[in-house]
Amino acid sequence: MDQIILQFINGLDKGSAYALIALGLTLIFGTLGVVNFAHGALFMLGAFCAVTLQRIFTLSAETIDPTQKDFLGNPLVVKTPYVELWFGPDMGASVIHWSVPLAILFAIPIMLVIGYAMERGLIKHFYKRPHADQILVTFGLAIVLQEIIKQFFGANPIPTSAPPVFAGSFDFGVLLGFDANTIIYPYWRMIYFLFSTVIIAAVFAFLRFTTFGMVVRAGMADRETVGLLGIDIDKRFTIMFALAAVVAGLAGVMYAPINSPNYHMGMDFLVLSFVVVVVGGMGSLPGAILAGYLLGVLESFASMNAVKEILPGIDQIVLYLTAIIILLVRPRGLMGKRGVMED
Amino acid sequence: MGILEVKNVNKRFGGLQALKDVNLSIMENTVHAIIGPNGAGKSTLLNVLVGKLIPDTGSVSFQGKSVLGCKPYEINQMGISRVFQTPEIYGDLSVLENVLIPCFAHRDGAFRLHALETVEHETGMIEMAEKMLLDVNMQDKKDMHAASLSRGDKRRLEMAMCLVQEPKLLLLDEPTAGMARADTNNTIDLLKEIKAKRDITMAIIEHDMHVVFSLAERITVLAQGTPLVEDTPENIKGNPKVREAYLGTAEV
Amino acid sequence: MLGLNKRDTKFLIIVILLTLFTPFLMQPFSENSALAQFNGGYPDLMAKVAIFGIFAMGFNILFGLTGYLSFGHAAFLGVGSYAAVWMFKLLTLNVFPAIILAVILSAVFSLLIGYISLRRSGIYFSILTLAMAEMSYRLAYSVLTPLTNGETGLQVRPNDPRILDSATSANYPNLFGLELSSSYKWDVLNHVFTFNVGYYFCAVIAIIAFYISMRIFRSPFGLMLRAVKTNQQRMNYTGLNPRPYTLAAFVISGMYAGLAGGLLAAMDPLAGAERMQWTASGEVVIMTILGGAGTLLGPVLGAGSIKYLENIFSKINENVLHDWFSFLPTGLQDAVVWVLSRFTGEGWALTLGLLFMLVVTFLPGGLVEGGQRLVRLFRRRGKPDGGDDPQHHPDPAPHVAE
Amino acid sequence: MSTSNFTRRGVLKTGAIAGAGVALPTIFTAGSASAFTNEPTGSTVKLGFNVPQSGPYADEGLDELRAQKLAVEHLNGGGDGGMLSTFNSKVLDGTGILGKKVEFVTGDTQTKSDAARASAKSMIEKDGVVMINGGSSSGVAIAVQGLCQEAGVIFMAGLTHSNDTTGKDKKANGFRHFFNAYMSGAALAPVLAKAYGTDRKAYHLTADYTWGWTQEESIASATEAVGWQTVKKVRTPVGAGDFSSYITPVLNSGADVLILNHYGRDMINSITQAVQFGLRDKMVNGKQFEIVVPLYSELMAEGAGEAIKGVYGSMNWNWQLDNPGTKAFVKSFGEKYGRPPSNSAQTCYVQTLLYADAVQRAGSFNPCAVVEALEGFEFDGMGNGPTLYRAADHQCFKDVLVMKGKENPTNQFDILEIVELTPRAQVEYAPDHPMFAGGNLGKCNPGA
Repeated sequence: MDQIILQFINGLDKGSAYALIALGLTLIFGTLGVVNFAHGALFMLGAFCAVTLQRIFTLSAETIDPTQKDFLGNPLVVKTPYVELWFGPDMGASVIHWSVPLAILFAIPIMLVIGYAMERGLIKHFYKRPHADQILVTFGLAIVLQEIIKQFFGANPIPTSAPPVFAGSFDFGVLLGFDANTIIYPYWRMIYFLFSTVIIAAVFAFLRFTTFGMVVRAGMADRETVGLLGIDIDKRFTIMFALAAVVAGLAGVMYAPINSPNYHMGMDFLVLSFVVVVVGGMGSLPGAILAGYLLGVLESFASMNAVKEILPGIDQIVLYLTAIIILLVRPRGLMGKRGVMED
Repeated sequence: MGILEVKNVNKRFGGLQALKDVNLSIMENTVHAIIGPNGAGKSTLLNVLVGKLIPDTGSVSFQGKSVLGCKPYEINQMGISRVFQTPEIYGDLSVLENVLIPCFAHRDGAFRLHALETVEHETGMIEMAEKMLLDVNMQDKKDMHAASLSRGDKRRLEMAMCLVQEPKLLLLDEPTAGMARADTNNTIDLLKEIKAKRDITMAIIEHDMHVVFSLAERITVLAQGTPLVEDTPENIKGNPKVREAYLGTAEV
Repeated sequence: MLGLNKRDTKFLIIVILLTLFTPFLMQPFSENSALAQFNGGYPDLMAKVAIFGIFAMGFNILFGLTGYLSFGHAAFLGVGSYAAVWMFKLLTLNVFPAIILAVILSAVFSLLIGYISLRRSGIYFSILTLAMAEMSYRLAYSVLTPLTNGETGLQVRPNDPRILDSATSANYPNLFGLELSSSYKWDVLNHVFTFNVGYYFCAVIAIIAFYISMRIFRSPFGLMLRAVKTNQQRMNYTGLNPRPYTLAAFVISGMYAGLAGGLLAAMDPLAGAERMQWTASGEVVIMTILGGAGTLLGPVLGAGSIKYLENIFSKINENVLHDWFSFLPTGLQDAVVWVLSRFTGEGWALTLGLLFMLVVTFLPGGLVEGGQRLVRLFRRRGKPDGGDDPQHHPDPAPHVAE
Repeated sequence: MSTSNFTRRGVLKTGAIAGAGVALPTIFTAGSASAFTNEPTGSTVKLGFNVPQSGPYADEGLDELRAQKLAVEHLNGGGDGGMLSTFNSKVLDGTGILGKKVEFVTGDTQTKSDAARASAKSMIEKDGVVMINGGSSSGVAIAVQGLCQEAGVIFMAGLTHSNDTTGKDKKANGFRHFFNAYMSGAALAPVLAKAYGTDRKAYHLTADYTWGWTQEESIASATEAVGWQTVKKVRTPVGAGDFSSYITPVLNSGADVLILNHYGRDMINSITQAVQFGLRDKMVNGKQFEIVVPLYSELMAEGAGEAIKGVYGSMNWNWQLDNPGTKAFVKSFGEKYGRPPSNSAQTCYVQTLLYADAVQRAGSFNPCAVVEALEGFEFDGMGNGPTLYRAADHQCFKDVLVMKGKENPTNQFDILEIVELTPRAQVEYAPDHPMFAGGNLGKCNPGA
C-alpha cells in the first residue's frame, strides 16, 4: 500500500514535468499549426539559463595562495566568487545557492527573446509548408541549438543544485499513519510539482480570462474568421510562441536540480513529449495535461518491483504501450479534435 | 420496382429524428430529385444511401441487393457513383490521371497489387479516359495539374471521373451549390448532355429549384425527415403542401 | 526496355553507370593532396550509401507516394539485420539465405505493425509507428538480450553451428565463397581506387531495388498510392479501398528496409540495437526529405549526402585543418582553424543541422530540386526540360493543419 | 581463408602506373605485396583514434583525444617526453615507431556500436591505420575489437569496464589496459567492509544492459563474500533521466546500502536524485544509509558535484597517485591542456605508448608480432606500478584504486581522494573464472 501511494506521488511529480513540456508544445501546435521538434531544445535552453546564472554568480576573483599547491605543484589559484566578496561570504554563498530559483527571473526575458526570434526568423516561413518540412527544419534547429550549447558548456552534465533549504525530503508516511521513512519525498520535487501546477493554471487562466487569450483561443478554433474580423492574429500568435518558449524554458530551469543539465537533454525529452501530446490529442491543452499526469503515474507504477517481476522490461516500454493502446481505443487521443493533423 | 429501393428507414441522432419512415423508389433511367428545406434530412438520406450512415431500421437496396453496412467503396463497386458539393478530385495529379484512377477501379476492383504493370502501357484504359475527357470537353487540359483547374472544370472533371465508371446510379449532392448563375447553367447543360448520351439514373439532392425543374423527371419532397410527396415536376409545382413546407422561401 | 519508356531507360542507365563508377566518382582527389580527406571511395562508405539508398528508396515508396510519415522504419532495418546475423550463425555465411530471411521477416513484422498503425492517419499514425519501433529498440537493448545480444550487438562467433558450412568454408560473409570484404586496389597516378566485392554486391541489389521502385512509381499501383496521398475520400467513392493499398506500400517499404538491414549485416556481421532507435528512423525521414520526397533519385542522394557528411566531416580534426591552412601566418591560421573546427570533427553535427535548415528553407523539393534548378540554369536556351529525374510532384501541395 | 584470387582486405598495390593512366583490364592483376593489413610502406605510420565526439560521452572522448595527441607528440620526440622517460622499457627514442613518423586520424564513435564500427572501418579502409585506440563504453569496445580482429589490425581498448571485453568476447588482436568489473568488486569489497561493517544489506540499481549486468554480478559476489547480503537487484532503463521511481522503494526495502551500477549520465542523475531523496541522511537497521558507485570517473564526479561527497568507488588510475610515471604524465598533460588527465585519458595514452613499444621491440608492425610482444609483457613506470599484460586473455593486471568523493575540495579538480591502492594480487583471477568463461582468444589475424 505504501508503495502504491509512493509511486502515485512519484507519478504525479514525473507527470508534472511531462505535462509542462507537452503544454508548451500543444500551445505552439494549437495556435500556429506547427510541429515543433525544437521544443525539447527550448527546454534544454531553459535548464542552461540556470547553469548560466550559476556561472555568472560564481564569476570569481583569483588570488594566488602560495601555501597550497595545484595539481602541477604550482601555487594554487584560489577563486572567490565576486558575490562573496561584495556581499560577504554568507550572503554571497546563499545567492549562489539560490541561483536556480533566481534563474526563473533570468530565464523569462531570455526565453521570450529566443521564442520571438525563432518565430519571426524561421517558424513563420513554415506555416504553409507540409508538416514534414516543419519537422525537418525544427529538427535541424534543435541540432544546431544543442551543438552550440555543447561548444560552450561541453557534453558533461553540469551539477546545478537546489537551495540547501530544500535538501532532504518530507515524510508523508507519518502524516498518513505509516512508519517513519516509508513514504518520503524530496522537497524540491514537491516544489516542482507545485510550480508546474501554478504554471499550468496561469496559462489556462491567461487563455480564459484575458481578451488576448480569448482572441488566441478563437484563432485556434478558426484562424480565418478571426483574421477577417480585422484582428492581427499573426502578431498574437508570435507572442504565443514566445510564451510557449517561456513555459518550456521555465520547466527546464526548475528541472535542472533533478536532472543535471546537459546539451542532449532536449532530444531525450523530445520523443516523450510528442507521445504525451499525441496521447492527449493533438491541439488539446487539457488533453496534454491529462496525458502528462497519466503517463507519469503509469510509468511509476510500471517501475515497481512487483510489476516488473510479472512483466520484465515493462518499465522500458510502458509509455509507448500506453500510447498505442490509447490511440487504438480513442482514435484522436484522449481529448483530440477531429481533423487535426490527420492528413 | 426501382433500381434503388428505400424502405421504412428511420434514423435518430440523440433526440432528433433525422429520418422518419422514409420510403423511396428511384426508377431506372430517370432523373430523380430530392428536395426539401434545410434540415429536412436530405444529407442524412444521402449518407445512408452511400453507406456512410447505417439507419436504425429499414432497408436500402440497390438492384435488389442491400447496401446497408457496406463500405463506400463497396457501394461504388455495385454501380453507384457520387458527386460532391465541392468537387472532390485528386488535386496533386494530372487531369488524365484523375480519370484513369476510376478506370482502374472499374476494371480491377477495390484493390489490386498491380505494382509491376505500367500505366503507360494500359492503352485501353488511357483511350477510355481520353474519350471521357473528350466527352466533357476537357481533352486539351489532360496534362494540367487538377488543383489548378477552375471550379467549373473541377466539377466537369469530377463528373467525368464518375461517368467513366459507367455507373448505373449517379448521386449528385447539390452539384451547383455556391456556383454563379452562368456556371450553374453550364452544369445543367452538362448533365443534360450526359443524360442524352447514355442510359443512366441520376439522383439529385438539390436546393436550387431552377436546377431541379430543368433536369428532374420525378421529384421527392422531404420535410422534417419524412417524404411529403413524390410526383412529376409539373404536379409538384402546383402542390400546396410543398408551398407550405417551404413557407414561401422557395422560388417555386 | 524492361517495360520502361525511353526516358526512364535513359535515366536507369545513367543511374547504373553512376553506381558502377562510384569507386572513381567518390575518389576524385589524389592520395597526397590536401583534399584527399574528402575522398569517400572506400568500401564501407560506398556500401553504406548504397544500403541507406535502398532504405530511403523504400521509405519513399511509403512516404513519398502515400504521404504516410512513418517514424518507425528503423525497426524493420533492425529486424532485417538480426535475421541476417542469425542466419549467418545458424545456417551459413553465404549471404543469400540471410538476405532472403531478412526480407521475409521484415515483411512479416511490417505487416503486423502496419496493420495496427494504419488504422490511424496523420500524426497519430506517426506516433504509433514511433512507439512500436521504440518498444522494439528498448526490448532489444535490454530484455531480449538473449536474442539480440543487447548493447554489444549480435555477432558471428567461431563456435556458431553454421550447419551448412563446412570446415573449409570462408569465415566471413560471402557470395558462394567469394568474400564480400575482398577488394582490388588499383593504384594509378597517385589515386587509389578500391573495387570491393561487397560494394558491387550492394550496388547490384540497389540497382534492382531502384528499378523496382521505378516500376512501382510508374504502375497503376503507384498511381493509387498517390491517390491515397491526395484524396482518400474520393478514392473511397471511386470504389477503391485505400487501406490495402497503404498497407501494401507499408509492407513493401518495410521489405526494402529489411533488405537494407540484411545487407548491412552482410557487409559487417554485427547487428546493434541502436539501429532501431528513433534517431535511426528519423535519419531515413531526413534522408528522404533532404533528397526530395516523392522523387526517384532524391532519397538516394539524401542518403549519400548524410552518410558522407557523417563519415567524412567527423574525421576532419584540428590537425587536418592546421595542415590545410599551414600556408597562413600562425595567428590567422589559428583563427581560421578555430572557426572551421566548430563545423568539422566533433562539430560535424552542427553542419548537419545547418544543412537541414538551409535545404528545407531554400529548396523545399530537396536536393533534387536544387539539381533541377541548376540544370534549368544551364539549359535556358535548350529545350524546356524538367531535369534528369522525371518526378511526379514538381510542387508538393501544402497540407496545412486545419 | 578464402582460396579465391581475391585476397581478404586485399591490398593489391600494383604500383603507380607510369604514363597516361589509361584504364586497361590488365591492371587488375593480383599479386599481394604486403604481409599484413595496411603495412606502412612510406616514412610514416598511421594510428586511428576512435573516440566519442558526440553523444553523452563526448567530453570523455575529448579527454582521450588530448592524451592520444600527447602520446603521438611524445612518440615523435616532441614535448617533454612524458612517460617515455619513466617507462622501464627504453626502446622508444622519440623518432616515431621503427623510425617512421607517427600520424593519426580521428573518428567519432557516437557511443553506438554501428557508428563506431563505421568509423573504425573508414580508418582501416580509407586511412590505412595499423592500430585503433579509444572508446568509452564496453559495447563499442567489443564491437570495434571484433572488427579489428577481422580486419587484421591491433585494437588497444580505451575505457571499457565490462568483464566481457577480455572475457567471453576477448579477441587475439585486442588488448585492454583498463580494469574490469571483477577487479572493481575485488578491490572495493574489503574497503567497504572495513568502512561500513560486514553486516550490511545492499540494494542494486543496475543499468539494464550487458555492462551493468556484469558489474552487478561482480560487485554482488564480492560484497557477499565479505558478508553482505543482497536484498534486491533492480534493472533501470538506460537513459532514464529520472530515477525517482526506482529510488523511492529503496528505503523501506530493509537495505542500508544502495549500489549504483550506472555509468556516465545515468550515474550522475541517479546519485544526484538519490541524495536529493535524503537517503544518506537516514538511519536504517540502526546504521547510517550509504551509497556506493563501483565505477568512478573524473567527469562523472564533476557532473554529480556535491552528491558524491563521501561516496566510495573504484578507478583504474588517478592523477593524484604518487609515482614517477604519474607525475611525468600529469606534468606534460597539465602543462599542455591546463587540467589533470582523467583515468580514461591515461589509459589511452599508455595504450598508445605500449603499442609503439611492442612494435619497436618486435621490429615489425605485423599484428601477430605485436601480439607476441605484448603477451605476457611486464612493465613499470606507466603510472600503475608493475603491470602485466596477461597472455591468456590480454587483460592488464595492476593495482586498483579505491576512491572516495572528497568532503572539502580545495579546487575544481580536487573532487576525489584515494582511499586505498589495492594491490594487484588481490584483484587477480584465473583466466577461466566463471565470470570470464566462454570466450576464445582465437589466433592473431594479420589480415592480408
